[in-house]
Amino acid sequence: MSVTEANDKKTVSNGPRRDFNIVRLLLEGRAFFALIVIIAVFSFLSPYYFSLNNFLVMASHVAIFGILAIGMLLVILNGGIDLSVGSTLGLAGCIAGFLMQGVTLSSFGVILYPPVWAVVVITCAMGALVGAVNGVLIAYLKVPAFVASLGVLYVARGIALLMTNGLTYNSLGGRPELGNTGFDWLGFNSLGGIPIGVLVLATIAIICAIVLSKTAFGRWLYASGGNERAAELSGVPVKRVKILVYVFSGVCAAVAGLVLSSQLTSAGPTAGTTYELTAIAAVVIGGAALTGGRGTVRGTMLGAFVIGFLSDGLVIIGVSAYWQTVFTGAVIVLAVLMNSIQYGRRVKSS
Amino acid sequence: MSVTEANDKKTVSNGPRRDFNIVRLLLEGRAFFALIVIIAVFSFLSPYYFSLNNFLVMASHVAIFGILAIGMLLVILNGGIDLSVGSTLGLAGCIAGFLMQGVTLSSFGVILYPPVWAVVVITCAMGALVGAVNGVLIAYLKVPAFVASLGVLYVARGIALLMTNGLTYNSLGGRPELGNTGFDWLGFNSLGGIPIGVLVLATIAIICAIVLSKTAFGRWLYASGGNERAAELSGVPVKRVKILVYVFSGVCAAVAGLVLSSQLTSAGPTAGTTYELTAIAAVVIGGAALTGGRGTVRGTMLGAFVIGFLSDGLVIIGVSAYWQTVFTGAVIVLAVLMNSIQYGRRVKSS
Amino acid sequence: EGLMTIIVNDPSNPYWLTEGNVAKATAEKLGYTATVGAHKGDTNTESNLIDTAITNKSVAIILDPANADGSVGAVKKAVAAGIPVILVNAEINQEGLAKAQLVSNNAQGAALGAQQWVEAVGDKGKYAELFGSPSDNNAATRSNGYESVLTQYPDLVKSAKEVANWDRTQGHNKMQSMLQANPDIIGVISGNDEMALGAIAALKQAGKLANVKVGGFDGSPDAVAAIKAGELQYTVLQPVAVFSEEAVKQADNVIKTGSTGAKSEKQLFDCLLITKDNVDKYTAPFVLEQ
Amino acid sequence: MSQASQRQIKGEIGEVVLSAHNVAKTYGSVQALKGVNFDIHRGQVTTLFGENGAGKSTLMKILSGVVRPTSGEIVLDGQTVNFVSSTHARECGISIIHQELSLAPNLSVRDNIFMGREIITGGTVDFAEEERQTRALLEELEEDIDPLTPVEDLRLGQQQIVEIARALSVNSRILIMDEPTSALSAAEVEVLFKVIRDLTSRGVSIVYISHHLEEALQITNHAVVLRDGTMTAYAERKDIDLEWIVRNMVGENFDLGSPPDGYEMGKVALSIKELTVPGPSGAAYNAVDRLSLDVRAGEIVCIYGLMGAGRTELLECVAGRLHASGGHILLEGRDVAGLSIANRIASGLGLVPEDRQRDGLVQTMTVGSNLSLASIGAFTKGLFTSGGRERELVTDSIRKVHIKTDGGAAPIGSLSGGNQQKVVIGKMLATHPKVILLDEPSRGIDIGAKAEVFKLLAERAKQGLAVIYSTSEVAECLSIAHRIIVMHRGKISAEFSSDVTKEKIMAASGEAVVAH
Ligand SMILES: Nc1ncnc2c1ncn2[C@@H]1O[C@H](COP(=O)(O)OP(=O)(O)OP(=O)(O)O)[C@@H](O)[C@H]1O
Ligand SMILES: Nc1ncnc2c1ncn2[C@@H]1O[C@H](COP(=O)(O)OP(=O)(O)OP(=O)(O)O)[C@@H](O)[C@H]1O
Ligand SMILES: [Mg+2]
Ligand SMILES: [Mg+2]
Repeated sequence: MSVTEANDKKTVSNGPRRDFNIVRLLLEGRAFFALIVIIAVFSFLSPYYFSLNNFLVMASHVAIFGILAIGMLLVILNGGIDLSVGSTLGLAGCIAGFLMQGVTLSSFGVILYPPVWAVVVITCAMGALVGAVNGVLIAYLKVPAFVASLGVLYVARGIALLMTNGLTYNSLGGRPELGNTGFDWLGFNSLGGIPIGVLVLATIAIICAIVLSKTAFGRWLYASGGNERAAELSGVPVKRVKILVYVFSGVCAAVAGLVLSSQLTSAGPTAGTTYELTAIAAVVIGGAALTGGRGTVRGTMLGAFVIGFLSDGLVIIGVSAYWQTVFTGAVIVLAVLMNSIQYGRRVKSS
Repeated sequence: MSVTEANDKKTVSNGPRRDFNIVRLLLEGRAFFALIVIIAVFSFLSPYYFSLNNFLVMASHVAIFGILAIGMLLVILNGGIDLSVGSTLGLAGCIAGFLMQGVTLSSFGVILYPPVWAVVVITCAMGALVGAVNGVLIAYLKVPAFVASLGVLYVARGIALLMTNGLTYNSLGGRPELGNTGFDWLGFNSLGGIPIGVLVLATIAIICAIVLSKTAFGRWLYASGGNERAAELSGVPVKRVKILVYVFSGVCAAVAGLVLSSQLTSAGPTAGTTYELTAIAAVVIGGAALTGGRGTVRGTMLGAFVIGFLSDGLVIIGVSAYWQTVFTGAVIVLAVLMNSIQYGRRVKSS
Repeated sequence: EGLMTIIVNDPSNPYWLTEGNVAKATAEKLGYTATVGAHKGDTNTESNLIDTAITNKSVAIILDPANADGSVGAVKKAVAAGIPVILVNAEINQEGLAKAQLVSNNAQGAALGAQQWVEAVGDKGKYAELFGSPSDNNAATRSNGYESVLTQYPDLVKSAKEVANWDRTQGHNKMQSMLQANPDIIGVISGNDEMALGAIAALKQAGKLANVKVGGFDGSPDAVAAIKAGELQYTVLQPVAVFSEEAVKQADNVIKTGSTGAKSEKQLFDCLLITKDNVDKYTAPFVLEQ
Repeated sequence: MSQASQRQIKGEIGEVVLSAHNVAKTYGSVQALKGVNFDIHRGQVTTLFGENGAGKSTLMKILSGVVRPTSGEIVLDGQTVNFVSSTHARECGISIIHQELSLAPNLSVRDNIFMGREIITGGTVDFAEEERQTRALLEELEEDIDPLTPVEDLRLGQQQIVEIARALSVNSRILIMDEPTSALSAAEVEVLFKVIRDLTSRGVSIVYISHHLEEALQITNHAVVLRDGTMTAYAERKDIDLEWIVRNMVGENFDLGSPPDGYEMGKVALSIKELTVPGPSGAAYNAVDRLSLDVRAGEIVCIYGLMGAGRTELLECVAGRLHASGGHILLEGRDVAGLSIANRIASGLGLVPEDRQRDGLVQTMTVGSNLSLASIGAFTKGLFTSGGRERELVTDSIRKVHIKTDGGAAPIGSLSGGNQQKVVIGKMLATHPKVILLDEPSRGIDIGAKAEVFKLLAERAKQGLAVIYSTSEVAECLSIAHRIIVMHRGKISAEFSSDVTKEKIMAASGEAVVAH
């Protein structure tokens, strides 16, 4: 190769970086930008919006969707989709409620009151189980993710309804004499002024961000979402990654279910209906591609906050529920429109 | 090249046809098989199930989902997905209701009562418009179909709610003195004993089957669903095909909305919630691949009948609503499991 | 005077729409500003709405709780923030939190309806029941109310019962399927008007409306129109306009005097029957002139 | 252990490190391999020749643990081994460069090279170390790529280099290369060969597969020919030449034809004037830079150039897929600006794209539907298509283009690569074009199929078709073309008639002349 050519090549690979202009910056950080706009507009419209307290409250609302969205992000990075998270959330709440009420072992004639930590563990295990069902269907039985998780959506919801007979479990507070108090700690307490739900979200987000960027598993995930066959040929255990991702999504849904039912100190079988759509919307607004391999935890968090801060803001300024529906749809499309402009460029260049 | 080789190749490509055994037959016609099983089981469990009258009633329930599913089939053949059909159905009902109540032209001080045919035409045009919005977002602005139609889902639902202020339009019967009677004809009457809704479904299905198999458009659709880039280079107007497909899906949703509100002689803004999932399930049970390019009208019809006959059967034998949910999920997964076994084979051999 | 937050279930149902509208109008008449939110039966949404009400520094919350058990936490939160809560239309399973719980007497209404139903249908034959959303206490309360009256007639046989989730389309489809198994029923008793209207559409299609009598519950404008048309036998009017106005007034009392002025926390408002005979007195949605 | 291999170990041709004994593989009813014996010698290059579908890749996949044989055994250092996965084989010192690029486009070069075998320190991936090693590898391959560039931003040739770098990074004893150079420039190939010689001198064994026969002959020590899943010939380098390979591969000797003559060329069919096509978004150069070219009816023009010369952009712009930023394209004197791809096809201008899997074929459809896809109008009456007329058109195409298939109803996936390529060409010819553009029509197809494709084009040119094809192989320039255009950085750098020499062409392309 001649010297000129080598120089030329350098210019080429530097090329994309050179037009690092304002437009590009806005596009890259469009979720962030959207969030700023939302905060500015609502602070202007309502005197109550811009306060630490309100931000904490809104953040604790975001927590539920945010936890679901992180699980969903991993699934979407893998090139899949998990429609069953809403149902799993509902089912998790019911399982926790069921356990907190005491398990009657009829053959022994005793009622067992598992301590709260055991309830949490069992509930998460159940979430993992639901996720594993999804994972096995998708990874081994080759059912498309959309359909497998759609089926599981119905089945999990049905089981929750059957379990509770449609009723809501109440008084999850536990009783001191049974040694199972503390369930509402998750939802009601706060550490240093920050609600526990938000802390749970932050913990999960940080762990995931580290796993995605620093560990082999993270690279496997991006690789198998980007080109599954190539990943498999390079020795990435793609099936195991896939199952783990759905298991993780199930566990996230279970945790979200625990936080939610602890916030409400009750658990109903219909909780979480259509939350999967909100979670997907958060992930996509956060810049992830539904085709897999692209997306970050940071983006997803921003996406979740955009949706949460928007809908709470609309309620605070007193916009009717109908307009809220319209706005939500419009924001999803707009955010992703920007998104596709960004990727549109990339696709062309490849 | 040598004679042996030509012979060899022949044996090779004849291969797949040779193992045309019973298993394969069942898999090919698995939706049909599922339908037979369902009919047999319920006929055994209930003396009322196996009667012409019940089949007609069930068919008229299937009609709504079936019409949606045909529109969805075309979208899925094109490699897309349309989550907005349920909302469009609801919006269509509201538009029809609004028109049937008379349009007040305040500047002229008159109330216009459009005749029923005009109501039908305007409603379908509205459905086409919603579809066109989807189509433009997806084909020209490159928003992924899942997200674009998710956004439109919210917006259409919001508009329906805003339009009606949440209320249900009633008494769509029209009044003879205004010359706008006949709306309930669609839902109530029958020709030769067959409900009009079922006839509408049959008509749409037959037209679509012909279009798919006998026209250039059908060929274009399969080609652009199978490989959009190749289709484009072969002179297929892929963008136009895409937009048409979403427009058609919107029109199907509008027709389903008309049939439904005519059956109920009322139209509410929340009608059709989550129907998109049922429609997708029908298409997928019917053997279509969510990746595009594979699927038939016949299969989709069978899929719709499987779902409809199953859920009505469960009602007739008195299974609880919760078990119905569980069964629906299980049947979706099972049917698609068989499906993926079939394609699994095909993919391997190609 | 401050902001009053009104939270109803789902304004796409005229019943809750009226509830919200009446409360809002009353609050504005008393000099408050008011916003109406909707939780659509989801306890999480409800809890979020309560949080925003606290953020907005509402002076009072008028709440139609989403769930008898599930809404307790949300109410607790508002009370902890020092905002008086008045519950309307549905109860929660804990007393001493809300300043007042104003509900229609569903049991009384159901009994009233069932008696009228027997009058229309007769005391012999098979019938079907449409049941509301099982997560809602009212579904069971009404069903039990019907049961307690109808079991007094041993020749009335309930041959089918289906959950139709308060929804008209589901009422229609479930009715059609039930008719297949039970073509000879003589009556349908429904947990609310929407399901009843769906059933009527199905019966009309099957050409059986003349032989099958249908009864509803709620007193919605659609149901009233159906009574006028002779398709629905009766409906039980829930005095939603009355108690939501009363709720705002009591909230106003609490703000100004510290107490609601009513004797007890739970206040039952009797339901009224609307039949062909008094249907003309129905002057506005959910208002029956007496 | 057979006596035969015992003998080979002692022989002077080098110790056998890995061998396949009677390996057979069936896919459903397809017999890809029918009992093949194959030896790999320490520190030497073994080249595998064979037409498309002969089973070369299948054999390599078996040796590298990607697929498992139906029967037969694999012997590594005298021990029978059963590879359970490609990772297992890699641990045994065998790595492979796959024929189809297997990179994750969303990941950086570094991540692609180390994916699946991360360097872990303290529980997390040691990115700095990985980057250092990547840099060293790329330096060795004389390729100036930043290890953090996403692979999707690289051109095809660079992606292939990454693929090679990944295989090298494993430091394996046996390296299998399945067509590693299909997208490389001659200079890059030279670098690769240098690396290969270096590796073999260190005792690494190489298996090399290529359809560029002359190129392969430069480095090989042994040649093995596969045909229809059986080994038909084996010889050492000193005993073979090009003619030997071709004879053993396809049974007879092929040449790529000569420019058709004995007829008058017609008027100018396609005229390109000052055409400019912008580079990929953000690029500071034009992919095609004020290029002008006239092609007459019946003329065959070959466009030669290195990767990245802008041939694909030129042809795609003429076909209507890319937008020009300046200049005119005239088809028989009529400006085609503003015409869609469909309109251009209808007026007689069609493109056979470079990548047949991605741009040429609809995998979900049959051979027949693929063939008739571009000419639906020809068998549509009123609203409806006519099945009979379509069948006529399909059988006609299959016959004229010599596609080996048992009929139009066969799934497209059942055809071999060469026959798939003929389907794409047949599809365009069925539209009765006046001008046909073919972008590297010979990529990835064997020499027999290549010759057939060129023969077909020559025949059609005699009937008045204007043909423009691009190629990266000089030998193909010197076959049927009346005129050879050399492109370099978006411009025509030279133009030759058919009596030019290889060296002149390569010099004009800016490529160092490869010593033979
Ligand atoms: N996964 C598979 N399923 C079914 N058949 C296959 C599969 N892989 C390869 N084949 C068949 O096996 C035969 C040998 O294929 P292989 O890829 O080994 O050929 P090749 O010699 O590498 O050809 P090329 O030169 O085109 O790369 C072909 O007939 C091919 O169709
Ligand atoms: N003038 C140039 N300077 C630097 N890089 C260039 C130039 N032209 C093209 N490239 C690079 O080469 C890539 C490939 O270009 P293109 O596809 O036009 O090549 P081509 O001649 O068709 O080669 P092939 O078809 O063999 O891949 C471009 O995307 C770009 O990254
Ligand atoms: Mg190969
Ligand atoms: Mg090219």
